[in-house]
Amino acid sequence: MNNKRYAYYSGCSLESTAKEYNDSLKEIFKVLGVEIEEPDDWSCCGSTPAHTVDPLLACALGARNLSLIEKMGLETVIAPCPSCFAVLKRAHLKMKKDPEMRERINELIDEPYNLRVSPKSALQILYEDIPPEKISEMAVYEIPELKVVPYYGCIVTRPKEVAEFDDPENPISMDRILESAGITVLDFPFKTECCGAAFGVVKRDVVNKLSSKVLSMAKEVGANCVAVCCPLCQQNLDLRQDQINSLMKTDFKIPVLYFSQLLGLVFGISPDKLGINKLVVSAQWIVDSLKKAEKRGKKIKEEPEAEEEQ
Amino acid sequence: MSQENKRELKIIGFLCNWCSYGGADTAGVSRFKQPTDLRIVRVPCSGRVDPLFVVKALIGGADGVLVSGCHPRDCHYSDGNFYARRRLEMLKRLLPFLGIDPRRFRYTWVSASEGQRWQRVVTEFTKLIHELGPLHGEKEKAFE
Amino acid sequence: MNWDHYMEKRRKPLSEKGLREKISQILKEVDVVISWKMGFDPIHATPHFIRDEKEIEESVFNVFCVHNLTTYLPFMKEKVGIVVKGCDSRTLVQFIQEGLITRENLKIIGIPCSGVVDVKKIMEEIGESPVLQAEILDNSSLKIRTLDGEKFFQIDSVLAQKCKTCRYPTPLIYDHLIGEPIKSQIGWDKAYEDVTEFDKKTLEEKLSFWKKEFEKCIRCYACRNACPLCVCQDRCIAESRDPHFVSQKLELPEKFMFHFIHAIHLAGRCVECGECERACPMGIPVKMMKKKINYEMKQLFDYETGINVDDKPPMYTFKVEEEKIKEHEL
Amino acid sequence: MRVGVFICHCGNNIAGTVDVQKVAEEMRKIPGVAYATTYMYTCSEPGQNEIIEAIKKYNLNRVVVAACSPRMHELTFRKTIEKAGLNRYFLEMANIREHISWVGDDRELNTKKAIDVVRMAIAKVMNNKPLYSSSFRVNKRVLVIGGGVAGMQAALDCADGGLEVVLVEKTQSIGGMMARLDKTFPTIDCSICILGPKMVDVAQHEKIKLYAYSEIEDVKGYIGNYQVTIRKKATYVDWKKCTGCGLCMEKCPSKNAYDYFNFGIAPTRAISIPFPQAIPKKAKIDPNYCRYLTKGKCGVCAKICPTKAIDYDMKDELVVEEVGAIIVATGYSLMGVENFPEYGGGRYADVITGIQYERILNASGPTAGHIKRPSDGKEPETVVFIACCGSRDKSLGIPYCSNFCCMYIAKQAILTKDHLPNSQSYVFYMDIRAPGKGYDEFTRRAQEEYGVKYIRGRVSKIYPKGDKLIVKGADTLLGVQAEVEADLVVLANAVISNPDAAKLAEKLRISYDTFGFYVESHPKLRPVETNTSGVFLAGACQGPKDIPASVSQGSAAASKVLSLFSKDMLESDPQVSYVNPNICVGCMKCVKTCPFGAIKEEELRDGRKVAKVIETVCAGCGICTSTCPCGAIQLQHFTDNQILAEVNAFVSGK
Repeated sequence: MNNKRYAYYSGCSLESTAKEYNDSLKEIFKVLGVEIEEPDDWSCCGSTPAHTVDPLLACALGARNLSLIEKMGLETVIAPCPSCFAVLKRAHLKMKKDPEMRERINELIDEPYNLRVSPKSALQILYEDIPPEKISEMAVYEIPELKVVPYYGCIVTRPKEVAEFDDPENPISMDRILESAGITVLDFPFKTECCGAAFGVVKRDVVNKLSSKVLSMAKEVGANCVAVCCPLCQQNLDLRQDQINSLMKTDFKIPVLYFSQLLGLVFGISPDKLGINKLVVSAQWIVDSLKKAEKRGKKIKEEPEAEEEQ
Repeated sequence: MSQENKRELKIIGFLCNWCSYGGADTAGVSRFKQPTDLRIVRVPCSGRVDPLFVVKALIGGADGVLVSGCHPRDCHYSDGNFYARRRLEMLKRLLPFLGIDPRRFRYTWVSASEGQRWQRVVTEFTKLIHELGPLHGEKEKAFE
Repeated sequence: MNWDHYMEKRRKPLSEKGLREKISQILKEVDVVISWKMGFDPIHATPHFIRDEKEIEESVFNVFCVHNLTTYLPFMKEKVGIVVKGCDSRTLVQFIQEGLITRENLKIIGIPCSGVVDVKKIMEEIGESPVLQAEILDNSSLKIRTLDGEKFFQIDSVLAQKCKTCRYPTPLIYDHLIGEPIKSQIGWDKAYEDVTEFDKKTLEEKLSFWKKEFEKCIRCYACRNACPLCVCQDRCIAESRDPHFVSQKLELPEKFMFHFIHAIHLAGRCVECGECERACPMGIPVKMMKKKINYEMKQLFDYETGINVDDKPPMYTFKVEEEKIKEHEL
Repeated sequence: MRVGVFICHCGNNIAGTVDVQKVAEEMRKIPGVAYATTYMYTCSEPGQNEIIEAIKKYNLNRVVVAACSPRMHELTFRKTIEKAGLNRYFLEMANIREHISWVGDDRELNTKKAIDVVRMAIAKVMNNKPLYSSSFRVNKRVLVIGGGVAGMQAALDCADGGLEVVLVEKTQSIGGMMARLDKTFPTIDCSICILGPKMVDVAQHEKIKLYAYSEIEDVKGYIGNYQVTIRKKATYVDWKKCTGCGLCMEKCPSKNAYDYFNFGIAPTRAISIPFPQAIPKKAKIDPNYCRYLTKGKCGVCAKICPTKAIDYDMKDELVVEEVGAIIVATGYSLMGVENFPEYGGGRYADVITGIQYERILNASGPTAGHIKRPSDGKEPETVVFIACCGSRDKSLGIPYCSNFCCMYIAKQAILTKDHLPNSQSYVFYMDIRAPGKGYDEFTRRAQEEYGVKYIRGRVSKIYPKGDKLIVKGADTLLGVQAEVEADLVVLANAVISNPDAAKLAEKLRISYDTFGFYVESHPKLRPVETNTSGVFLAGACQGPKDIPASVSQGSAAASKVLSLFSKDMLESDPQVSYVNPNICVGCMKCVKTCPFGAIKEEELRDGRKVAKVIETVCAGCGICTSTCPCGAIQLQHFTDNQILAEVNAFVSGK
């Protein structure tokens, strides 16, 4: 795991609405010694629209980016946005399973893709490649009041055949990661319930209904914070929380943070660097209640030393 | 179907009575269509198939030979296909040394319930033999 | 190719005296001792069955002792003493593996061998004229006197083919060893170079090669009769009507069939003693097919014939999981 | 040689795509063929008579029937020609239906193929020799594997028929799944009340020898003469001394042993008797939980046992039983809940399986028949049943229907109402499968009289909310989402084969399907036979089955054995290997390779050693024949010459 470099495909969301996801991930990667490299000239993954209009196009868009990464000589690409991840992985699998498809796609893109890259979500990297001890070692702060429910959203672990990671119905990777950072995680039945996703644009009320369910369940189980790993989920739960409140006659005030932001905080990274201030529902109280963890009162290192093999 | 590709090649198959012959029956009962080149010889067990039968067929005028038995561990006589596997593998590796394309001889396993697999085996093997073309010329045979 | 061991051997010639002493010693324990003696002329040795003390004097060992004497052993009822070269001893091991002989009834005199000559090669040189005397000079060359005068040969130049790639010059199994053991420097791949080289040819080339060779075959069955591992002897399916695998026609298909029969019946059994080739009057490389199978036996089952008495011939056993055999998909 | 060829139209099955007349013409041209004809249905009585008359009229001495698969009708036609005075092995069949007319559309090519195939059959039949079966003694004892209701039925029927029965049961007590049930559908009569007496009969029947807590180690031999090695697993209690008083069970300090009988719905003691009606009613120690066997100290049971039956050093014991036939009735297993993460995958205490609920309903179960939910012992008001958990679900690799869930769900829903009049049950189902006698009426009663709410649709998720479980699903009839707040959820988890089913099958040399269920010899006409003569099937080991079906199969298997044993001698199949001593050179390679040890070395008077086949042991695989270098040992009816004749007839034919 030492000196293993990953390609990093941020995708459009992380350049815009989910900038804080991008920033916070890069920050914690620094701390955990995960070396990343972004491909030049990467293009849109096609996201939802592409595969709804033309499967070939959707596959080609994914394949194009994969072939770029292949050229970089890296075998793993981190795609933090579940949608990007799904598209890349799908393209990879489709071409792997169907030689004809591979030929047709490779004709479409300028550089052929030879299936040498495996796309993974940010969760998967932290769960499989980083030893939990490493994470807890780096977590030098703690937030005793914090009670988090992990919200995975619909596609980071599904469908099983594509994700090939964690349990599709009851994922636990984010739980474990946060726990190893000393954060209190509550069992959450709605880990993979639908938040309404892109319907926010066309059918606001649907999203509000669905998202409110997620939030109320979070409240139900006694959480005061939701951890997410998907820009769209974050947007629906955070940005639309007021909408929801007004429409559903509720009064949620639950901060919705990317799991990477939470990790960043307990790692002792400054809130600004983690883009905490970009959240719509303020997470100030979390920042305020940060305090040095007694048991491991180490100083935060600028450069993490080589960590032991897992 | 044009007269041209109606031209059949001589393919002979040795099938064990308990699994593969049953599999071929199952394929029939389920009406799984297959090319017509293959002629089936019924034997009790793939272990009964003497490698020399295969040689005899190839030298005597067959263009392809197929042997099919029960899947390993599932032999009606418990060990027959284990012996078959060794002997037929030996033969498959000897054939090219004598200048006979080893692809003309195939051994495989098909169970009595695998009608579909049987259809696949016959179709693909026949296709392959047609790609390889006749082993024996119209007039003179390969070994004359 | 490494010839060291032949050189080394030449420095200390084998004492036939020692051999004869051993023979007379074991003759007390067995009914008959099989050895070699000079044949109808000095360059031909012939099997020598010794039942009486005074026959011992005739027994010899030299570069003309080409025969694999073990051929006589299977189904011999009496207690036998036998003299074997390294290559011959592999036959004994194979016999024991297959339960064709019982070790107890056997006394083995082993002779580390530095190779025998290919008498045919010499005959080609000297032609028809009768041989009066053959002499080995400083263990490296041969002086042969015929009616038409003398001819000299370097032994290496007339060495039998199999000896050039001999991996077991010293017998693998024996009760008494005459002389110093000899080591072979020849690796397994080296010994099978001829097979791998030939296999590189195209299918067409190979087929036409065998067509050409088998064309010569007159189905005299000399190769089969000389083969120590051929258990069927006169009940060969190449000659029988029941089962009727092959007709008596002297056409190519029948010839192919016969050689397939011989090779396949020897699968994982042939010890490459080369008697078949030596016996073939038409000079057909009949050993090749069997060597090829042996090559595959090594690849598939890491099995080498006639080496270890506890091995099981691969065609008469199996593993539930065969590591090296994978299902052939189309 | 006068061969008669009879080509069957099989209605249109063959004649539809094969020009049978042309085939007949071609055959007439073959030297040695004295007569060739076609017939509409050769297997029909007139069809068979046709053959018999032709044999007489044209004094034929060989017969080829070109029709369906020999696996179908070979025996039929063998008997036919026997009636006409020919040896039954002078028959060959050419399979021109399954292998030709049904798999090819091209009439011309089919006909060509048929001509070849019949020619091959003729070539073979000309090499056929008359064979005569010899007979051998039958050991009239039967082994029954599995003490569930099917096995017990089989054992009792055989024993009542006068046969000695060896009954081997894997667990501590016979009774199987049925012993765990509370009531049975559709009559709601108490399961153990009807099973108990049967169990006692088994225990008391002087002809039945019961091995409880034992397993099959190895099976040797053949029909009529099997040697079966049975492993008697160590119970650490000497059953000769144990009276089943149960004192040890009360006193045992290790209170958290897994209760296999109750499917872990509640813990049991390390030493236990599974249930009050257990047969044999003997205690057994679970070595994984026994303090003495794990930690080396305790020994309470040993101290208090009045008969000093405890033996901590007990070891497994192997015994050999000789039998003539075997009935396999090993039953089924159930899919684990970990396969349903969307339903909690075992995380929610109040999501249980159908069989666990049976135990809760059962008066002798851990709750003494009071419906209390596991988590807090509360009586549930709303109970949700989910059908097809795993069954008919390709994603879990189970395309088949588990057969009896629909019925037991209805039963359990009715019982729930009986126990708790104020409760309300819901059933999520895909289809209701109630084809049995009185079954559909029963499911209707559940709905109409007991007000069970049936919702057609799958459940997508179960999640806890407070002390309730929210069951989220679809109602496909109303086309709406359905949500039920449940106190208890019962999953009808799929019926699967036993984990060790394949291993046993390999020991018995019977075949099993991809799901591990044993394969019968013919799906319709030979439902309890296997392809291995002498081995029969009963109950759910062949596929999911309810009690009536299992019982009838048990009886069916028993009747098969009884009719098999009605003869003192069995006819051995003459299709066995034969050694020609004049050819055999005595290399004994055949002896080495025979899987059945059916070949022995024999010394002739001239002192020559040759191989000899023990006919009754030889199974007729022919491995020896392909091993023998000189063709001295020939598998009768599949000799080298017969097979070579077929090969030549095809390859050399233009």
